[in-house]
Amino acid sequence: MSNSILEGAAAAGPARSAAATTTAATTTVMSMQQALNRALDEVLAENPQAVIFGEDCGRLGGVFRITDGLQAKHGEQRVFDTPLAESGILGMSVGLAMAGFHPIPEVQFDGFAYPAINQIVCQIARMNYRSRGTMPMPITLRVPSFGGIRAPEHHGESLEALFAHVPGLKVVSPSNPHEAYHLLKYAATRPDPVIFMEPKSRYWQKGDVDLAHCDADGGDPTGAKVMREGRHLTLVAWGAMVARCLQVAELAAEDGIDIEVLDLRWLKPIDAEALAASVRKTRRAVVVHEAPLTSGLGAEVAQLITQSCFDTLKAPVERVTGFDVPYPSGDLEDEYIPNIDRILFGIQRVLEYKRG
Amino acid sequence: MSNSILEGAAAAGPARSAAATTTAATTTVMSMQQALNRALDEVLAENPQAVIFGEDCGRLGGVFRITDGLQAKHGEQRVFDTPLAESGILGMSVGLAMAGFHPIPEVQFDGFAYPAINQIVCQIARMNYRSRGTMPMPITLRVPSFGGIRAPEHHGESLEALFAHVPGLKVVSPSNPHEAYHLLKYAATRPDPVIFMEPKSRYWQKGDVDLAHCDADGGDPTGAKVMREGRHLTLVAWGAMVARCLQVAELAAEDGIDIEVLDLRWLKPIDAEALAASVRKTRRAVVVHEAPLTSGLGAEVAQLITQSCFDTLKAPVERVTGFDVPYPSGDLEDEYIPNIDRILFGIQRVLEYKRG
Amino acid sequence: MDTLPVASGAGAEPLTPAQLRELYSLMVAVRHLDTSAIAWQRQGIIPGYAPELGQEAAQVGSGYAVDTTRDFVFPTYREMGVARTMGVDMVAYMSTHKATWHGGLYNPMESRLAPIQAVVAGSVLHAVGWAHGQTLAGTADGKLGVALTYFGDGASSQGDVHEALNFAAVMKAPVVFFVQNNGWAISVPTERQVAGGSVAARAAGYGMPALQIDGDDVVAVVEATRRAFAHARAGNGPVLIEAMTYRRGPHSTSDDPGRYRSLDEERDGAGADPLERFRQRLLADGIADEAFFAEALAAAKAEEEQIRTGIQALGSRPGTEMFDLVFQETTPALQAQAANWREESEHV
Amino acid sequence: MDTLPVASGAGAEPLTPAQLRELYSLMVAVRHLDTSAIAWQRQGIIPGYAPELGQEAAQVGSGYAVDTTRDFVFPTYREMGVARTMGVDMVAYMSTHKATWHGGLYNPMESRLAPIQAVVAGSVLHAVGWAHGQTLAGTADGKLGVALTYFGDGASSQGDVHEALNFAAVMKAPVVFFVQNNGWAISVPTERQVAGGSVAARAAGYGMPALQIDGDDVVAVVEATRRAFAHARAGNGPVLIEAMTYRRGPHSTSDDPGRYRSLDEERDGAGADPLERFRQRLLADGIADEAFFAEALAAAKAEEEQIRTGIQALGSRPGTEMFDLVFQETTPALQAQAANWREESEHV
Ligand SMILES: Cc1ncc(C[n+]2csc(CCOP(=O)(O)OP(=O)(O)O)c2C)c(N)n1
Ligand SMILES: Cc1ncc(C[n+]2csc(CCOP(=O)(O)OP(=O)(O)O)c2C)c(N)n1
Ligand SMILES: [Mg+2]
Ligand SMILES: [Mg+2]
Repeated sequence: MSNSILEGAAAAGPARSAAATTTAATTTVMSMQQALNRALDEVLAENPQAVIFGEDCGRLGGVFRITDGLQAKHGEQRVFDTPLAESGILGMSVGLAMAGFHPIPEVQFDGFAYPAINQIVCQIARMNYRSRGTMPMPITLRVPSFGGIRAPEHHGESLEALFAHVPGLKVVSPSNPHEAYHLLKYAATRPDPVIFMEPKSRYWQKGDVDLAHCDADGGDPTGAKVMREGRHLTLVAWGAMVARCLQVAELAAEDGIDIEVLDLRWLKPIDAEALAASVRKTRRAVVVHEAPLTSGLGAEVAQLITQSCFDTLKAPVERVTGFDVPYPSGDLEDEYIPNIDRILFGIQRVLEYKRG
Repeated sequence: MSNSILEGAAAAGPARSAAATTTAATTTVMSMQQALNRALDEVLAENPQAVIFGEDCGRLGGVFRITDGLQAKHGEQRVFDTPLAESGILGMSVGLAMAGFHPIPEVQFDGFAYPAINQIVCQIARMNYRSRGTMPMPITLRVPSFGGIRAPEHHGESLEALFAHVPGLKVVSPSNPHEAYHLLKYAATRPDPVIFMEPKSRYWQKGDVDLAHCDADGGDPTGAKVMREGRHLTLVAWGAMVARCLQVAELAAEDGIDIEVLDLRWLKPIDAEALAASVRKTRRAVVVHEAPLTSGLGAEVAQLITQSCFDTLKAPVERVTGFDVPYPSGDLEDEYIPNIDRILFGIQRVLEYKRG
Repeated sequence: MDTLPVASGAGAEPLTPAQLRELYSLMVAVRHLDTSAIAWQRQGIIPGYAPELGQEAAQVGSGYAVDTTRDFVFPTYREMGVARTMGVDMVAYMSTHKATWHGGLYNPMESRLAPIQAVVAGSVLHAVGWAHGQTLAGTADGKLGVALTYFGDGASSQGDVHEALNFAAVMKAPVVFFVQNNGWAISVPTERQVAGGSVAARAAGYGMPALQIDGDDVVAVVEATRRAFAHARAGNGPVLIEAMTYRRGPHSTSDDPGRYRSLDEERDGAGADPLERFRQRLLADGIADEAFFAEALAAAKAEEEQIRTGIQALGSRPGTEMFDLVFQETTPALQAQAANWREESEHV
Repeated sequence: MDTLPVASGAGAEPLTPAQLRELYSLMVAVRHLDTSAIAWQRQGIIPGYAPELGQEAAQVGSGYAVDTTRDFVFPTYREMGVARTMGVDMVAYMSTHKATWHGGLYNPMESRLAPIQAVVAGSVLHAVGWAHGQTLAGTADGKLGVALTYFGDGASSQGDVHEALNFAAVMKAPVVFFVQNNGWAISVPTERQVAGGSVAARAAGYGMPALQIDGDDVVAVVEATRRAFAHARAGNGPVLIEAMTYRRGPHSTSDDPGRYRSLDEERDGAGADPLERFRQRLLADGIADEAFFAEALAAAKAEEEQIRTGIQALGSRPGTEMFDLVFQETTPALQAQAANWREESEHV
């Protein structure tokens, strides 16, 4: 996973150029922001029906610059600003989809998806069903998500449990630039609505991106992905927590504990088989997420693991998550988001579990 | 549990009269609609700051008649109709709470809570925290909930997993008239926001109501409640599914299977101790809910049980729930809502589970 | 309240006698089907229904202006008359009231009628998005497809309506917002719902032309809607029409209007029956005679019978559709649930 | 756009020279604190800030009309000038920009200023509810407490604003909707945000009086707000004021306006500096002199220093508050989480 060889090339690299430039050397270093930007650029180039819109997406390029330069390149018809109203943005997406477009709306921050929940749950998620498959909703909703950037209130929410519970939605979250590039390109070409949750604390982290294919098998990036193999315990995570879990695994390795890190990637549908395969081997699991504990997606993951691995499990699946409290301000963020220590404590509880 | 003795009295009974009429004979037969109506009547009489409002709550008495007669009795200042806008209703509740009132808003149907989610999640649930405890939000939101009445689209939703995930909310659902009366009176006198989910398919079912106290111990109705004791397996349910689980338990008893039925009542906070106590005894559990499976509250319940009873459990906790599909129309409702057969299959899977 | 520039209303020739008779036939067909549906409900043929009694002129008149080769219509749950006027398969339409399928069994893309919408104000924004799509797609002949979206006086209180009006006006989207102000939102009268008293009056605040019209005069409705369509079609942006009418029946078959309005109030509020008004006018103008009216009614009855037969013949939908129609690309989890469901229901 | 009946504006005597000087002092204090906060951010004292440069007249002028013994104010994230004018503890207020506590550390009930609100249009409905509460509670002297709610041109697009305007007007609630139209919502200019071009123009559609005023003229702002308060206080219902101003700075310290507007555009759009305008007027009218201005600036500087010292002294909040402040009545589950957190953070 050495980035250094290509680092120089990437600095002057083609992060904002169009899709057609795939060369023999398909691996490059990008930040997640660059990878997402490039994916959108290519989607616009490849699909004339794709349109991007939202608050400040156009001229400004989005508050996180994910749509940077896209309006200038593809025109104001393809990439445009809307008035400041999230229900309006998502409601409009339904109509655009009916008119044959592939809308790629943005909600500026996770916490501002709530005003659009009615349109997302009652309309976008159900229209294919309601219309008996005659009105597909190929809508890719980008939501800068999760915490970790010391942001103002409502700028650090984790809505995956809510979205994953809604029939008719698919939900995905990338953990690094490589995943971001591929998962966004994949999501934005699907005929069904996909909520694309971008871990905003990782936007500026760089990493290798192999533009040619996402997974080793070259197939569609549809399931979970083992980011680190291990024998003693499976850490399940998504979004920004994957990198943290990889750090934890490194630390644990120093103590001779060999941890497998599974990037769930798709939060709906969840790859139950990957969970089973990993935990059948490791016999222990900890699931980590930023969202509050109660009724979080960790419960679903834990229950799926317990269902498939009940006989092999050495200890109940442990959850290390945010607390059942409003997302806090400033320094308290470090207490709220699962930190390395808390994840290690969770691992310890599982490893030390004794049947009584 | 014989209703027949008091049936006559109840027909001419005091279901809509004020609170002060408690007599020596404190048990009466009421429908859940009557019990809720009476609870609200008493709350209005006992707390001059309580106000009830929503769409068609006033003159009409609500589409389910839960507020029937309350405007005529307590006046248009205490019970009033609002314009047709759920975000408006909940947003207004925040201001009324700040002004010292105890708002008891109604959302006409579960599916129409979605337009108010922004106000519920970002404002009502957080205001006590945001204001450092200086602006409590004693708001009791009544939501006619769940399916089972062959209603039009959006009239049969189960939002408990969403609400339970939101820090700052409490969530409760009654399963029969007795619980309805007491839980509503309790909820509507709390200083914190409570989402009160009324199982609309049970509104017209009658049952004994002991007006004097809710639980045998005479304490506050704060935790879960064993509705039927049993030794072989614990069925966990809430709302309308409790009655169905009791039916199932009767059927299972014919086969010599002795089932304990636990009415969870509070969906947030969940009574983890009651779950543990029951399953420590029965060593097997099935959780039943109407909401879709994935990321439903059943996952949380199952995981809480697994955490506390990992060593005693004979089989993984089973979930019998709605499917991950939009709530269907007409006859398909019977396929979607956990029916007796599906619950029995779930029980069978648990009972027949063999460690392998 | 007529703030629509007259110039832009050009091209709308007066209705021909044949067209006027057609409008009458449509209104009779709708009236007959509507009142029959209430009877169906009483007879247990359908579990529920939301009648549009008294709104036939507003619905038939507005639906009549639609060009189904290029426009798209976004109804609520009460636009049976619009569907009928547009030529939608009425068994497929009425199936929603049989509780066969939420949204109806008709093909919305082919019918140019979006699925029946149960969320108040739910589809108003969809119309704006669809209309903006027409602008983005462009037009060879300078004539845009127009989105026609319906909502009620009650729905006008929803935030989504405001967002839709603003989006449409900012983007100059070809939308006609057609408000049927029928005086009631279930039990709440317009005066306690619509501050200021008029939905049409809101349009000016968005720089949007508006027409407040007699919604019980079918000719006035056709003419207003045509003017609005011409305006939007030419790329001049959205128009709002507020058709003043009256919900003569209950909100739905499970409503009891006696709890919130008296029969006297109903009679005063409703005014003259739009169907009878139109009949008198056709008679007075010598455009139709009793024979024609009798024929129209007979046709309406025959039609109703056919639809009823179709509705009665409708079985339940197969349970597999619950799973198969959720996505275009299904998921392993959903397939597993479907398999599980199949297994458990076959056991039984 | 002045649709507020003149009669109802009675009782607002002209501002006295002392009051005019007080207004100036407030504006200088606000300007100085505001520009200092940007410096604080650059120096790492606070992580971020949303400047109100150019909106001092609108904020000080409107806040000046508040009677903190009976009114209640609902700010956004940009009403520092209102808070200062109302006499809120400014260390407690600015603490939100230190990321000490979302909403600020001041006591909103005692300050009569709702917590700082980060959801655009989030608290507009709260104002309506609070105001309706005043109507319900009644008043002994015929004078109602008034809710003053702030929002921007961008926020005006949100559905909640429409619902609030309609609710307030239907219920005749004593609310003053104070819109600061500062030309921008982050990168989107008013002309692509507010269809029709004016938020004040929306009010007529609700039968609500409105004033569109020069928001950079502090005297005009005070007078308009007082008129609106008098109207609402007397039970005549809500009023909307649109104060035309300009966001001279970036949206926040992390914004880069160079990406969406040129310096020339900024200069043209902003017009004359409201503080300088007021200074010239006071000079011309002989109400204040250079000595007074120098004194006011010195006081502002001293004040800013004190606030900065207070902000720098602010530590982090203890983690237990995360758990203790969620509910009035805590829950076993939350207590268990708190215990777990305490244990794990003490281990470290
Ligand atoms: C968002 C939402 N809230 C509440 C309801 C319940 N409901 C159904 S129809 C109705 C009244 C609608 O009144 P109006 O818009 O005037 O239409 P009308 O029924 O008069 O045709 C209400 C409150 C709903 N369907 N959707
Ligand atoms: C519901 C919601 N959506 C988006 C945002 C992100 N956001 C913060 S401020 C802002 C622009 C607000 O513009 P305006 O209302 O004009 O107020 P101003 O910033 O000019 O004072 C946006 C889009 C938000 N805070 N809340
Ligand atoms: Mg109506
Ligand atoms: Mg602005």
